[in-house]
Amino acid sequence: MALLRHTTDDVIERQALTVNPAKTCQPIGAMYAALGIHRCLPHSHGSQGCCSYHRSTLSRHYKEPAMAATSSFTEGSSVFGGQANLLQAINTIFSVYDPDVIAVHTTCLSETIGDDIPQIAETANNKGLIPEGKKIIHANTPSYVGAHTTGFANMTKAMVDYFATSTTEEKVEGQINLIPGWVEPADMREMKRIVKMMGLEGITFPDTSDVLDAPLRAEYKMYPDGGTTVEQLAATGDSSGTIALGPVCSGPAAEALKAKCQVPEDTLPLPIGLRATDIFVQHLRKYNGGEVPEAITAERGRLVDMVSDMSQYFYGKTVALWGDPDQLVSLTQFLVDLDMRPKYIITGTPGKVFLRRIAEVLGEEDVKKVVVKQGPQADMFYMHQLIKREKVDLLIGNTYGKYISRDEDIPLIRHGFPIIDRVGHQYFPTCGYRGAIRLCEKILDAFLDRQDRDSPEESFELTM
Amino acid sequence: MALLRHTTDDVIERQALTVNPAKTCQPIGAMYAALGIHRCLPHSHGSQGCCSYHRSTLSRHYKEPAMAATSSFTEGSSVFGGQANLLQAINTIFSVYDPDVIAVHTTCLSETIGDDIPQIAETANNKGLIPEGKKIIHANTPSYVGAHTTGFANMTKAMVDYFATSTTEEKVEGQINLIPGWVEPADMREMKRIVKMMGLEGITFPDTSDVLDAPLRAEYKMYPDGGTTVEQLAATGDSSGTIALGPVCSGPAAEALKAKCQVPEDTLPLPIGLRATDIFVQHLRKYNGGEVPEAITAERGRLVDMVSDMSQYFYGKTVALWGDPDQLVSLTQFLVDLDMRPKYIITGTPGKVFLRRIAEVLGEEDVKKVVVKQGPQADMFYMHQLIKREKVDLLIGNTYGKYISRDEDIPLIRHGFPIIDRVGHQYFPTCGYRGAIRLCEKILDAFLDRQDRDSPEESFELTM
Amino acid sequence: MSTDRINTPDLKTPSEPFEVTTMTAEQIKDELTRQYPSKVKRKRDKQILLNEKIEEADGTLTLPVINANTRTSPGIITQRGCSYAGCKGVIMGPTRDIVNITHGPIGCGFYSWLTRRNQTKPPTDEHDNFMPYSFSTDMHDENIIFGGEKKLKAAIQEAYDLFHPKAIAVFATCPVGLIGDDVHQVCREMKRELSDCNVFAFSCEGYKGVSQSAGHHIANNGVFQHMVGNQKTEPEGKFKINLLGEYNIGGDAFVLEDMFERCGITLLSTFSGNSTVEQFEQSHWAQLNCVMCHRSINYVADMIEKKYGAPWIKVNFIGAKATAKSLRKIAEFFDDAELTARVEKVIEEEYPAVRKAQEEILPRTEGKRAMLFVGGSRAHSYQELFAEIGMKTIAAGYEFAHRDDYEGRKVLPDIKIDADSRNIEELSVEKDEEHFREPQTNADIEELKKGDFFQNYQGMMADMGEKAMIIDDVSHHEAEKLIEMCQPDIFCAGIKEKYAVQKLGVPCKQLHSYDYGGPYAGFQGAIQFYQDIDRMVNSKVKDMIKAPWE
Amino acid sequence: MSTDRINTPDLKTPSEPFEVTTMTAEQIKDELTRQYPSKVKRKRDKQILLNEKIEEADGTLTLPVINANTRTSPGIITQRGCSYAGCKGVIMGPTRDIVNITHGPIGCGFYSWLTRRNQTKPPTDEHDNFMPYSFSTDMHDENIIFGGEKKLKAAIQEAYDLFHPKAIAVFATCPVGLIGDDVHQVCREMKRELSDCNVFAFSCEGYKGVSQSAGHHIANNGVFQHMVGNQKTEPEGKFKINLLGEYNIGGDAFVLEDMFERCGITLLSTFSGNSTVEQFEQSHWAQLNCVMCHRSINYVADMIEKKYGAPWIKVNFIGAKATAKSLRKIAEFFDDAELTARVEKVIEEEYPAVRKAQEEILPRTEGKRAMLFVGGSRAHSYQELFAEIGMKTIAAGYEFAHRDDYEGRKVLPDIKIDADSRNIEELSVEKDEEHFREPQTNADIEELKKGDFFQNYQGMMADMGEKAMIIDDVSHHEAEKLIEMCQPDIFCAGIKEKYAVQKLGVPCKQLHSYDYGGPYAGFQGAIQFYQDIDRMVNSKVKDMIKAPWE
Repeated sequence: MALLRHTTDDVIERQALTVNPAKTCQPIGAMYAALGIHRCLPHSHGSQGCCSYHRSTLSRHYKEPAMAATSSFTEGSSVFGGQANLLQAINTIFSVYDPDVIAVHTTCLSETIGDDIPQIAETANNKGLIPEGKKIIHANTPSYVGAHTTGFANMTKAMVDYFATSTTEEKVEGQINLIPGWVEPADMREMKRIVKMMGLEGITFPDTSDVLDAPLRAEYKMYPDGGTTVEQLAATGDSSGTIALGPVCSGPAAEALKAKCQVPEDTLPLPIGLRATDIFVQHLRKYNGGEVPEAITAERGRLVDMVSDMSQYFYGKTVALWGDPDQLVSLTQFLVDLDMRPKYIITGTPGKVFLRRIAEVLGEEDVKKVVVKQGPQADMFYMHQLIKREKVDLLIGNTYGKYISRDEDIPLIRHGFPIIDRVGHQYFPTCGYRGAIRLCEKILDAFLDRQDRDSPEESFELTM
Repeated sequence: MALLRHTTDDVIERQALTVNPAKTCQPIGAMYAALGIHRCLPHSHGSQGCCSYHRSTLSRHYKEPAMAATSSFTEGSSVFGGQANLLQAINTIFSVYDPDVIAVHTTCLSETIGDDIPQIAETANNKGLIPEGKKIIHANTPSYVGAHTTGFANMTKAMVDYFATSTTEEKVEGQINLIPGWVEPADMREMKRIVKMMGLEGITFPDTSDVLDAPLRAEYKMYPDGGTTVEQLAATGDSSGTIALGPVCSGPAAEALKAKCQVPEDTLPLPIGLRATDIFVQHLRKYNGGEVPEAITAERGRLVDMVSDMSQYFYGKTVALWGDPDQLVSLTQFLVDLDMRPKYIITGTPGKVFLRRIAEVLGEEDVKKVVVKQGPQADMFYMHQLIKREKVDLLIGNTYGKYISRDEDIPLIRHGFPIIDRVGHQYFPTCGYRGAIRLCEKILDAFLDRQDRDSPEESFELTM
Repeated sequence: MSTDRINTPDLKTPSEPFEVTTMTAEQIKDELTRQYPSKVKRKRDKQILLNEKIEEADGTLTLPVINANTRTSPGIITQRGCSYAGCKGVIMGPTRDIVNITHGPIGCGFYSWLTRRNQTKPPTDEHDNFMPYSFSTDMHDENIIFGGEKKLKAAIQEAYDLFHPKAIAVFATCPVGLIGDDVHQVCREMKRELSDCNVFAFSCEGYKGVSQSAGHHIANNGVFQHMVGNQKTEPEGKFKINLLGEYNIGGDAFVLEDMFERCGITLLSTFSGNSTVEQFEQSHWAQLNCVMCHRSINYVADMIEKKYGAPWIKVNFIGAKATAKSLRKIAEFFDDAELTARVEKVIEEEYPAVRKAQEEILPRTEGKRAMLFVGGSRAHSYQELFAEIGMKTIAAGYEFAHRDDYEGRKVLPDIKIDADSRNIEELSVEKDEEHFREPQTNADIEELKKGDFFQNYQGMMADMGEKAMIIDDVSHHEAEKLIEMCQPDIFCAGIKEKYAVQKLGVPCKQLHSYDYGGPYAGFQGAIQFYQDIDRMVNSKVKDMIKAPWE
Repeated sequence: MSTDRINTPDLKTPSEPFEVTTMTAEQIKDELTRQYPSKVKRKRDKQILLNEKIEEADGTLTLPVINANTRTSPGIITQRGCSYAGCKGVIMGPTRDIVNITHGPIGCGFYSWLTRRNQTKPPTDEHDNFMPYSFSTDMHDENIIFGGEKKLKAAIQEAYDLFHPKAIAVFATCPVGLIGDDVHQVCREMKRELSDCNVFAFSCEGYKGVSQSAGHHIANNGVFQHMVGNQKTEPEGKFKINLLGEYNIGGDAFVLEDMFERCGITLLSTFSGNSTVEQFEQSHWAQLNCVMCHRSINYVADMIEKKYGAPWIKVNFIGAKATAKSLRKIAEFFDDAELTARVEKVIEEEYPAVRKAQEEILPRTEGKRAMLFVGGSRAHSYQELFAEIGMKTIAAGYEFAHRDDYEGRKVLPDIKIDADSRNIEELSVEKDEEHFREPQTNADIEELKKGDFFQNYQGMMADMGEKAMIIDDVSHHEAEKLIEMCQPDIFCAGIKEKYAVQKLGVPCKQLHSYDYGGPYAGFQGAIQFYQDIDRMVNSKVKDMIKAPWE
């Protein structure tokens, strides 16, 4: 039997149909980013369903409330435009939910209609619907452009556009901006820890740690303790530099900040794996006088130690991976460093730059042996077809990979978004050196579990 | 087929034969404890094989060098006693390996002979074999008494006996002693982190963090950066109090310190799981004015959150667990708190107190439904026989459980000593609230992986 | 009637009034809406009621009027989804052999991919099952600008070439309506072109109607138009029924299928749990339609009755007692001694285990208090299950129901359709002269018609306790306040509410997804539910929430 | 001899002198022992040699004398284990159908439990396999004080009652000898009592001898006394051999078993990889004994020859070339055309893959440098494998070998037994008049005897490069210094050394456990080894060790 019984190895060229996508749409990214502002309520300007779907997906992934409001478009709004809905929403939201910020993102509907959010916000302001000190920000996130990653990037950039302010000529020494990109709360916490260990004052935005991994304390905080405050967002304009992790999700905000407030920026790979974390730490050295504390070097050394000790189990193993470009590039680099062989690399997020970045990581020779694909037909159906043609040892991707995992009997390491059938990703980072140790542990567990399961009895191993 | 094909459900009463032990012998515990002193070389006073076996086992578990010297007894030494060997060893060790401390433990051989270590050390001193400022300490660890845990406890106590000094009437406020017991380096690091977060100055002994999880840095440090220094051990006598985690492994040292230096002590359960960690934090409050920082309460809340979110997957699941008493008591408590059902609880470490402690944790009613056994015939063979009679959903114990796991198709969570077929235990704590989250993650992974594997196709779940 | 029918007693049907420690029901109600802007407050005041039932002299109940199925105020954090979700996700989702192509940007297709737990069990490996797949045209800006019809056509062709399905359905998402893609025309063309594949479309753009309920209606119309009646020869079976409004969440349908089989009842089709195109196509041959979720599907029952003649009854297989009652009602319709005997035998076989479970669990659950805010029928039907283990429902409401679901079908003539729902098509159905059959039963059909045997749904409020709180389209704000003030032992809702509720220390049972558990239908399902609730309301986690230093 | 025999060329047999960047070999040697106390230094100076080979006029080599098999100085961190480890762990461990009871405190039984990777493959589910079990008397203080014989007896009885094995072996640990338990007497009694179970004991207390080598001897004596010869009828097979000193680490024996079978050679027994009691009992029927690990077992070969007549040859199945050579040597012994043809056919089938692997890997491994410090034969035999992929062994030594393992059997008459080894029993063996047979072969046996065909082992040093460093019983200190000074590309040792070596950035290959890999024997094993070494010496991890800021 097979769960995906209609998937065969007969690959036909498709132009129009996407089957089992390796991406989703912009607004959910904007919503996730907005949750990383302290006391911010994301607002979906469109039909109710969008907001419901995004909240559900975020809740399934984080096992946390994901609060957001919606303009609840009806047929009328879609004919006459959503201004009335948004004005009413603003009024209700400030009355009932009292956020510091409403972060409005659009949907395919309001974009097709052509609603002008800044103009509506202006109207709201003129009508006195925005209480003193409260803010409305927005990002245009048409679902028919880019992918969920784009929406995240757009809302992150909106934070700069609306808040960043350069107050002095001199930048604040030792203060840097950290744009972590679309990673888990635990990853953001880990990056902040590293910045702090490097002796730097970091302003991290967006920051979903302590928001989407909130404790259970028998009280419900609509706005948990975490998130970047409006004051911090304003102060980003005075930082000595910006470190943007992941060009797709964090690049636009860093560039906007450079253009708006002349904050120099470095857009780096997401610090997943040893080399990408090295690059991250190296760039932090630009701001702290070059010192790397022994504790960081020791963490790095523990990672190298583990890789060295267990290298035989990594060597030569083939991997199919899918997800978002920023993650995939760093993951691929790390797998290569582990002497593993990425074989199929798939992202639904469109953008040819991805192909170039992967080629850089793999090298001219090796990239030829790998199928790398982006865009609408770079979907999980296609990847599964490739696997049917030639198997791999490991899958790395989101929960939807579990169908392929079971059908093909290939272990799956859940990474990326969404992960809705396991917990742990919220709490334990995969970024940084410690995160890389966790990734190694997961990869090893996958392979060693298989070995324990499949080895003939006479070669069942006690020690590994 | 079956790996353990001779294990049947036909339990016969045994008096003499131990099959597949759930313990090992004292000296390895003494060796592990001694590695937790900075610049200390453990020394095995006995035959070469003991030392070789202990080092091998520790190295397999930690994937790290475990350095120790041996008196290399031959037939001659076993007739004439080991004094000459030990004297020569002391001379060679200080010349070649230059430790600050030699920590001598005995073996069944030297104990049967009756070698008097303090007297031999005295002789060495008189002969000028002990360089200025260097120390020899010892613990009697006859293999035929107690178990590996006993050896750990004895060597830990020796640290008090040899080093602890009370220099003033007044104890140092805010300085406490932390005796972590036989746990992983990562656990010791985690406990120290909690003590520090509570605003206390902790002297942790023994402390194998940064010793048995040392980084790979292309240099070999015979004595890595970690371990409790001799100065710190001396200072334990001036601390305001001692928190000893686990009565079996840490109790004797705490009592000795109380007797010798009048340091008040609390012997607590190992902080595995929520309640045991609560007790740990509660006792730390005695020394810091009662304050618990928000960050700790938040970590606790994250654990509760995870348990609450996933409780359906824990509920009612049965567990067989084996290992060391201190771990088993806290683990059992945690499993009960997760609404799981410990069913067989086995330790080779002798001592009837264990039965009472487990009964306290389970409650009068529930303990009747559980098989709890300690001592020589409380072995993994017996446990396996019980499982053959009535299956459980989960195994928690050391690597040797993998044979049962495969034969009975029951998932195994590796916990305890030794774990020689997976990595991760060195790096990620299971103590403290964060450690409990890791335990939960592992338990859930085990159950959810099974569900994904075994569910009929029509009820294969995307979301869990 | 068999005289030895097994008794299905109420273990406890609590009807005590709504009670909280320090506040009156009225005070609580006021508190819920205090913070709203006045316009919103006015609206919500018509949607939040205390269940004040007035029994008239003739024994009929007069219930407060609830303002259900109206649009949610913008800015309110609501449980509701959209028309697309109701059409593609709820109604069309559970049918395994249709390739469902979402025409729009990728999101809608992605989010509705496998998230509803409609289980399906193809009889063999060779049978189609497209449910684990997500198909989309993944519209990009150029499709929005230049129109998406060409891409849709190509996508249908590609789906056909890849899978050769029996049917392909197309779902229009928000921008599709706006840019004017004629999805129906495209489908007609492709149906013609492909010849051996039924192709049809749904104009279920997310902005249609006020909730997913609009989508249910659109979907059911489509099912009725494009599939029902296509099978021209009568299937086997002495007692043939359809089950309407059962979506096989967590395997509920499997339990019911088994139960019907053991009773000797032929289930021609389920709309749409574990369903197939073939089932829909033959469904008009049923003698009786049994409606589970009144909200999502009652119009299909009406249309079938009008066109083909089979009458419909309301059934409920949530709750052991309700299950027994519903089975007996079906037997009563057919009025066949053998059938009645078999139904009683099944009840007799199943009920002892139910009672045993109730008796074991009741001491731990009795008197505990539940709140249910979900769906268009579950918030009502699950109250029975709670009652069976002695639990009281102190507040309840639907997410996307209409007045009749609260107040009963007697209010149907009074319901005014507002602007937001007006554009949802009402099919005009006529009698099918060829296939129309008078009700096929031994029973005196006219006699049955006199009573409330057919088409009888009393609604939620009649069954609830005095002054229990009834809230339509509950908002997050209201739910949070309600929990804080009333401290229920369990709160039933969906994934969006779950973790917020649990942050308050109250377990939240998802009644959309069953928290990935179930089945909860029928007798075995009832036992499963008792156990799950027992686990939740008695979990040790409650005792761990407060740190000892707090 | 077949003329079309496949050629097995040396791809590269490096014999360049030991070389390091800045220091001479002599300087390095001095550096190793500089820190030792003078007495220790004096001793070590006789155990650390530069391989200065003097070729005499007659072509024979004169080698430096090494002071092997002497006790390790107390306090030295050594690789060595004990007699128990050698007896129970190494020799007796791999036999699956003996219940091996460790008589002593729990530790020894625990540590020797499954840690050596001796694989075993019972032919059916019904066959005994006790290898995954650890049996111990778990002696406690009262047993030490009052004696443990009673407990041992009870333990044997319990083992018998539980498992009904063919044989039970008892291993004495350190305190047993001291307290005077007569394990042999207990076993004799129990053997009598149980009647259908062979029960015997080993006085392998850990303090016996200077290393595990003593234990090998004790074990082999026991095997010879208690099992060899018990099978009184001759087994089938035209060309019957025993393989001595092969312990089936990582499945090596499986590869060899398969190879022999394909050659038409009957392997009567392996001492003791994948072995059984039955194999040992019939082993005296072999026509030829083939010795793999000379160190651990050459005396068994001697004893069998003396008692039963079969001669022995040294073989080596580590390395493809050595494997071919050893197979041909066996064929040469039997001198049978068909056998020779089959041997050549097997070589012909296997060698192309070997050569292909060599050619592929050699460019990546050529010129790289290895150090081997392990075992009593592996440090020698694995040099061949390294040479086959162009790698040089620049330093090597054994953990528990004797002089003959370094210098060759010609020094046997000169070896002095010191006090530490004197008490290891040398069995006095006599010709078994009933079963003794002259060598069973077509070959001219007298001719063969004239050359170095039989009993020929030249030792490690003859094969090593000039001035290569030879170190017996290397200490941790020396190993560390050596690595720091010479920066080899790979270091071969055991688990105790592995992680210290790797901390220095040099990969360490375990040659006891094969790092849980293998098999490495025979042709397929050679390929596996090439690949594993390629992986290790070319791993990317090397490039990651230094942080960019270091």
